[in-house]
Amino acid sequence: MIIKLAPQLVNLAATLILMLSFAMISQRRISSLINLFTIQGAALVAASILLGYVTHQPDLYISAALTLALKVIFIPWMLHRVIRKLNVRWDVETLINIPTTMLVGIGLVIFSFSLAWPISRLSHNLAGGSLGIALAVVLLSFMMMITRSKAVPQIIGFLSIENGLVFAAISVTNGMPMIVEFGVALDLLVAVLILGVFMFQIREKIDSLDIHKLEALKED
Amino acid sequence: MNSLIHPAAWVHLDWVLVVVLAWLVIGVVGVFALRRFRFVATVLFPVSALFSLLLMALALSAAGSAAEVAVLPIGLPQLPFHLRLDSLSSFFLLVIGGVSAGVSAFAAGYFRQGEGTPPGLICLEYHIFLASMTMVLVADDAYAFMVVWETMALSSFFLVISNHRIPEIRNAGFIYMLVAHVGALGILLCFGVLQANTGDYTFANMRAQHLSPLWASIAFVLAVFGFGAKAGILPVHVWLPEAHPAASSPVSALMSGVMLKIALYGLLRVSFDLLQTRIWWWGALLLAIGLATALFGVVFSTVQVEMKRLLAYSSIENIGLMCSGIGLSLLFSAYGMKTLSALALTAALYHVISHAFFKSLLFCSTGAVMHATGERSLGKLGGLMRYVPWVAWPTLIGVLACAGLPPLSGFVGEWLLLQSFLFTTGLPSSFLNMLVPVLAALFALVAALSGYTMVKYFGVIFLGQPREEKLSQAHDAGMWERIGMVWLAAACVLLGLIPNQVIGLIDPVTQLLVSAGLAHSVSANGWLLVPVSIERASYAPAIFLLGVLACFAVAYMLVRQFYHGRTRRVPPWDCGYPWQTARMQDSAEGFGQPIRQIFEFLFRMKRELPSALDAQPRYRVTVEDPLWYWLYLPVARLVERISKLIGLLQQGRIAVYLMYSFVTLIVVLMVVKR
Amino acid sequence: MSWLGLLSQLMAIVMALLLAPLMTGWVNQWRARLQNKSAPSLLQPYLVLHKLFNKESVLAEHASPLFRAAPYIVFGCMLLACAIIPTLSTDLPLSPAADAIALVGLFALARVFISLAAMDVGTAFGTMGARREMLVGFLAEPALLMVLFCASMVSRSTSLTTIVETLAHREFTIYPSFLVTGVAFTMVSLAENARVPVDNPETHLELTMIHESMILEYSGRHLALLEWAASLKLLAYSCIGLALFFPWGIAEANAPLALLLALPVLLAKLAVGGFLLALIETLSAKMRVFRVPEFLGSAFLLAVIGLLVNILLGVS
Amino acid sequence: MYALFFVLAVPLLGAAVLAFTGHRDYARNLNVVFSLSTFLAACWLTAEVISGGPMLVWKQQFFIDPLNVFLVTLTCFVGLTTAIFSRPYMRVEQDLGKMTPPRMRLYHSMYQLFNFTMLLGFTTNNMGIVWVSLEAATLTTLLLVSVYRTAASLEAAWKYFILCGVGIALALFGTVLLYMAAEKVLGPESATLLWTSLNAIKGDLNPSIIAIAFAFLLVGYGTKVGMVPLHSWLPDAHAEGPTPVSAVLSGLLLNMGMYAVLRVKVLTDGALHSVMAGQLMMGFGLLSLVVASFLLSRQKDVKRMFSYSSIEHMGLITFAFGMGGPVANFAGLLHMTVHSLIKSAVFFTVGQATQKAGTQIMSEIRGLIKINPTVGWGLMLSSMAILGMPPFGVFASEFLILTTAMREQPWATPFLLISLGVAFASILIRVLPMVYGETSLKPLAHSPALVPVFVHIGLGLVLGLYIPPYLNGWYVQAALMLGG
Repeated sequence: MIIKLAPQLVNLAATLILMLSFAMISQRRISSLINLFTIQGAALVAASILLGYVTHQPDLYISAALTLALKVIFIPWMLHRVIRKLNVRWDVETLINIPTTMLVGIGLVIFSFSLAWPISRLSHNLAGGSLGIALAVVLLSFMMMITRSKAVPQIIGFLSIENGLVFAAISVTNGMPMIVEFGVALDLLVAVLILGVFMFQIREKIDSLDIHKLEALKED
Repeated sequence: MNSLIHPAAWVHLDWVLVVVLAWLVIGVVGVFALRRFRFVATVLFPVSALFSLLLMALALSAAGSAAEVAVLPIGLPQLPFHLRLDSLSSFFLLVIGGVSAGVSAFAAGYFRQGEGTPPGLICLEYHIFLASMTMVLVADDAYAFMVVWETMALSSFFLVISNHRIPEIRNAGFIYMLVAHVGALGILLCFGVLQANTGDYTFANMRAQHLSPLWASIAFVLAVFGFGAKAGILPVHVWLPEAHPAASSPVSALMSGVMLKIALYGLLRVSFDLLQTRIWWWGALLLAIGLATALFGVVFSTVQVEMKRLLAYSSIENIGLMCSGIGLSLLFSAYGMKTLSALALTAALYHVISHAFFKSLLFCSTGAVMHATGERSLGKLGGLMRYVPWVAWPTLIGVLACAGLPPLSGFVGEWLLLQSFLFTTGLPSSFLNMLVPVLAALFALVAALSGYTMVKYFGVIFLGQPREEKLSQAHDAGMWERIGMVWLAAACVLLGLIPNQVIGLIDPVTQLLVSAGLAHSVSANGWLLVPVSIERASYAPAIFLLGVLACFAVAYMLVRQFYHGRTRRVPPWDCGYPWQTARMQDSAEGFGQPIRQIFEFLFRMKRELPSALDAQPRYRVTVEDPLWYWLYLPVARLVERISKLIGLLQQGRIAVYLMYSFVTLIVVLMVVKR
Repeated sequence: MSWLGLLSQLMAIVMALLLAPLMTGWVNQWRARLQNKSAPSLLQPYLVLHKLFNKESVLAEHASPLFRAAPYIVFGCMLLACAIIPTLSTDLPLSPAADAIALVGLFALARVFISLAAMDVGTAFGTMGARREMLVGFLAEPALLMVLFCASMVSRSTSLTTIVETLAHREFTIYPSFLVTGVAFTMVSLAENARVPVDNPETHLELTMIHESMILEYSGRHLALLEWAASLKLLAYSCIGLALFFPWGIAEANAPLALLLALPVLLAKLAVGGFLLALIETLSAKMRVFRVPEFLGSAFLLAVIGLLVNILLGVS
Repeated sequence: MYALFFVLAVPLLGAAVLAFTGHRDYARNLNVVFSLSTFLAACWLTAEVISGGPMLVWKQQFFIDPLNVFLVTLTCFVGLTTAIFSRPYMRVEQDLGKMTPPRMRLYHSMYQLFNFTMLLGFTTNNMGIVWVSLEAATLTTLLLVSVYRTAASLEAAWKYFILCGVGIALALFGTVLLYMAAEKVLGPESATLLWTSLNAIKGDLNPSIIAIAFAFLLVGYGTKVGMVPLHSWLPDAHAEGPTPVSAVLSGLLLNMGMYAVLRVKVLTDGALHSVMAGQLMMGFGLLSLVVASFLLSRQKDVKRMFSYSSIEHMGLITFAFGMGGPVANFAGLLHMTVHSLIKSAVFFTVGQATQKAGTQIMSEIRGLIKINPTVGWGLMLSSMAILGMPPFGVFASEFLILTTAMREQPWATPFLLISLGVAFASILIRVLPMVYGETSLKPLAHSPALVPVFVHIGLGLVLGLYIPPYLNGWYVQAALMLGG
């Protein structure tokens, strides 16, 4: 009966992910931002396990495991550590105020659905509508990167773009080829490590993680 | 090229390539003898002069013979260098050979050890310059043409800035290079039009294309812009008065004497040879531009106070005259009047070759004067005739030729051009018919004014009393300098005296371009130059000269016969003012003053008038080219402003950068969605 | 070329040489008469020339060979000019050597040389005169050229002889354009021959003189040659004028009788011309040098207008 | 086949080895040795391809075709010359105290790893791996750019990562869509993302998916190419890193982005049967050309200026490929080759100059020709070459591009004319006083290691006058494959 419920469940996960990214946009506190990101990752894991079970694809289990290890356990732990060390807890001044961002976000969701509609109609696998959601997640996180003025939220935004991608991958195409999955995961890991190091160094050079301090190089 | 093995079977083209190769070799040798100045000066340059003579001989023997083609195994894979030697090329080869022979000989005596580029390197650049100019003439596809064309620009650029310590010289080089490059882009686009989407860049293919009038006109305008930028027609002439004073004299002699003509060659090649259609307004346009340029150039050259600037502006004037000749010829041939078109073209080409010689002669003379005195400003020269006769007398010939006086070379071209102006009344368009007298009048005015300029040039430098004490120590030109200048002067006289033979050389060119020529009519009556018919017009420089000389001689002898030849030397009359000094002679500024007054509207003048109370009253007037302020500086400011605006896009805020990417993504998505 | 041609050519030259000073004398005499002065004798110029030739010529110490050669060259140019202008006959062997344009070139050549010679000594006056002379020249030459062009458009030729033949021996037609160009030509020739109102051959006032200031340094035979050349120039200009505007009476090829008749006709015409010149000089006042460009510029424009009229009214 | 193995294995090994020994003195030579052997392996590979034609090996995971074989060789070559150049350069940097031993270790091993990622990206057949290697290349260069650990370099690195990271992420989304489209045709098997199989069935790919995929891929990889307005990271990153890094960034990494875009364009054209992709690329190209050339005129920092010139040239290349057609594609490929040769040469000389002058501000660099004629002439000639003066190869490609554009896209020619003119003026007027002009610095004692510069300039010269037949053959075939 889970087979029967599967589409609904996947769509449920999808909606959850979308909702979470909206939540991220509205969230000011960095630590809870990280928690939201963790939950998003968890939802992603759930969705992929579900799809793997339904479509009998062991690959999806592996990718689920990768996601779990990376996005649910390692990265949140590291980010928490980072903000504890650098004690940046709040990200108050956003470029655009939150409500406006939400409105724009809704516009983006509509845009991405309209974009994905023709495709999802002709997609025959069970998670048809989820491409639009994935696209929406990507764009929303992108916007979050734009609006946030501290380094950590920017990275979280970047990572949740990654989430959107992975969700698209598993839901629309039942997982990329394994090798690609591994490559992506590896890159992500390295990237996060490097960025972690960077944040410490930027902090020590410019003694702030406020990225608006990073405006020395420009056309004058 | 197929018969490289046995030189017996070589055609002219192969020998031309040999000359080019020899020049390159000489240049490379010069690099190896980088600082051994004596060797470079007294061995390499004379040798290259010999090769120039060889080139000249080749051009003479190739004149009128059938076109020769060759393909070099270099270039783009689909497009190796195509070479072609037809009568048009060989005529201009004649110019290169003849002039460069004299200039190289002069250069052998000219270059000195000094600051800036070492002589060996100058030797390399100089010979690459010569070689590339030669290659331009034989190039037969767009790629080869552009490559050698830009090589010519590049080498001459390095020659111009060879004394690169001085910022002004660097700026001059910069302006020159910029104009040259933009012009080259224009030529590039012109070829892009001509190849008509066939992807085949050989000139043969371009000749075969038949373009729509619109495309043809675009090509023509691009060609006028591109080649005009090199030739120095209005309004892209600004580099010329900057670059010529900056360069060393032999270089400016080559640039002014030869390189400008190469640009005209390109114009002729495109508008008469590659373009099949001809439209009347092309000719009118070129005619108008040409005369405007000529007037502008001559008026400015009369008010210059610096030798080389004066000559540079006079070059602009002459280029204008040639352009008007070409334009007239286009006009005629657009209306299918072959003979008249040939007449105008002959006039233009005649002026090309004569200007090449006398202008390079004059530039060499400035070089010699600068060596003798170390002065380049007219205001500090004077009375040199007594100290440097070997410079003065050839210069006098050059000056008379440049002033367009009979029986020297400059007059023939102008005479022919005036003739073709006279016959313009046959044009079907009444408007043009009305226009022509005005243009002819303008032309006559220009010719007369150039006389004014030349009198100023020669009079102020060589005549009168030395304006500085040190001038009396001026030393005369060395042997090589003398050889070079005498050669060029002789050419001026010869070109003036045997017009028929020269026209015989030009005839194949006009036959090729407008399929008509003057040879048959001039060859009919020996010493008389008769363009059309003896009733219409005739001119015999030789008899003319004989007449003047005969009167001279007879008068001289009769005076000696009936009277006496006694003379007494006394100090000149001091006009009742015994304290006058050499500085009180009329200055160069003073000589140009009437023209400054008459053509005031053309100039941008700054006057400093002394007040009655000044302790040391000082009068200064500077004349500037208004086009800087009307055209160039505004453009520069515009670029400045635009780039400021664009700079605002990039203020270092990463969020904004991300926004760019975001918006771009959205926009692209919208584009692909529909 | 026939013997007759050779003869007429010789006659033209000799006539010019002999007649030129007489013409000058004639003009001076009439001018004196018109100004109620006691006139010098007609032969005065000859005497002056003779005197000058006898004097030794005094040269500035640093005068270059150019300075000494210039008078001969100028003289030669003027003589050649007189030789190619159809004065008595249109059958001149020399005339094909130089057409109207070359004639202008010839005058220019002389002008350039005398200016250079004037600059040679390097006194303030010489250069000033040279500058003014060139100023006059660069406006007068084109004007003269335009006048000649107007005639050559009528006759479809720039060769002087052909022009005269067509003008003289075609059936009589009135060319309105000639009215305009005639005026222009008169103005030009006044300027070219250093006459009032442009210049004054008598004056030695520094500020006004042009021609005189150029030959200031000359003396003796050189001065004589220059004076003679000046009067030759006057004759040449008058002959051009007569040939263009009153060409009747000039003999054609192989017409000996006409040739004999031509001389008196020419003399008569010259006499009238000279008188008119004197009259003009008397009636007009010398103008400032700065005005000269305007004067000549208007002459230039008149000539161009003449050309336009020619085209407008359609040349037959 | 073995050749390919070596091409990939050697730099990887080098990275591993240098990760431990990179701080030693002999490490600089070791670096050269590894690059040299990579280059030799590449030559071997090239020889195999010349003899055997295109190869498809290891379960089709890797393949060499005319489009990438010359890029592989070029990458190895520039990698080698850059290593040679960096040998003395980095020593001086170490003496100046800008580099510490650990940084040297990082630098060397990352340099080799960067080469590896480049080569992997060029040789792989899997669009997914192309993405992975591009991301990896970004990360390695990230470390290289920030190696000085100055505030400016960190800022540059941060922007570099954020912008490129996002761009790359978008590209991944595009890849996912591509996969989805392919899966509908091929079914879910591992061969689905292989370019060869995609290329085989590109006609049947679903247009609407491919269109969106192309949008993402273009924006994503376009960020790496440095198309305006996605270029903002490029000048910072190029200006702040060590000069050898700037050389490889401008010379190689941009090429790789362009390569990815080209692969995608082929599929898109095949699927859409429209010129949409081409028009988009033309638009981006022209925009980059104009904006970059106008920004050129405002630069004070020499490396920044030349990185803008890289943007300008990439714009020209993009425009050429956008125009399509055999001639324009040929020109684009040629331009890619010559640009990376000449531009790296420019950076070499600039590196010497800045190191000697101790600053990157152009107004403070003067009279190089007096300090050392080799440096002076190197800068003069390489600038002339990059400005498209013949007989250097850049001119050849610009010639083809402009002449084609004049008839294919006449509307674009005014922009081309203006921006090329502005770029010419801006660079020349700054290079002249740097090369000539008066200087207070005393002449350079040791002769600088500028052999690479003149090798590069010489090659650029050769390519302007003579293109070897097999290289030409590759260009022609690749141009045909790119269609248009």
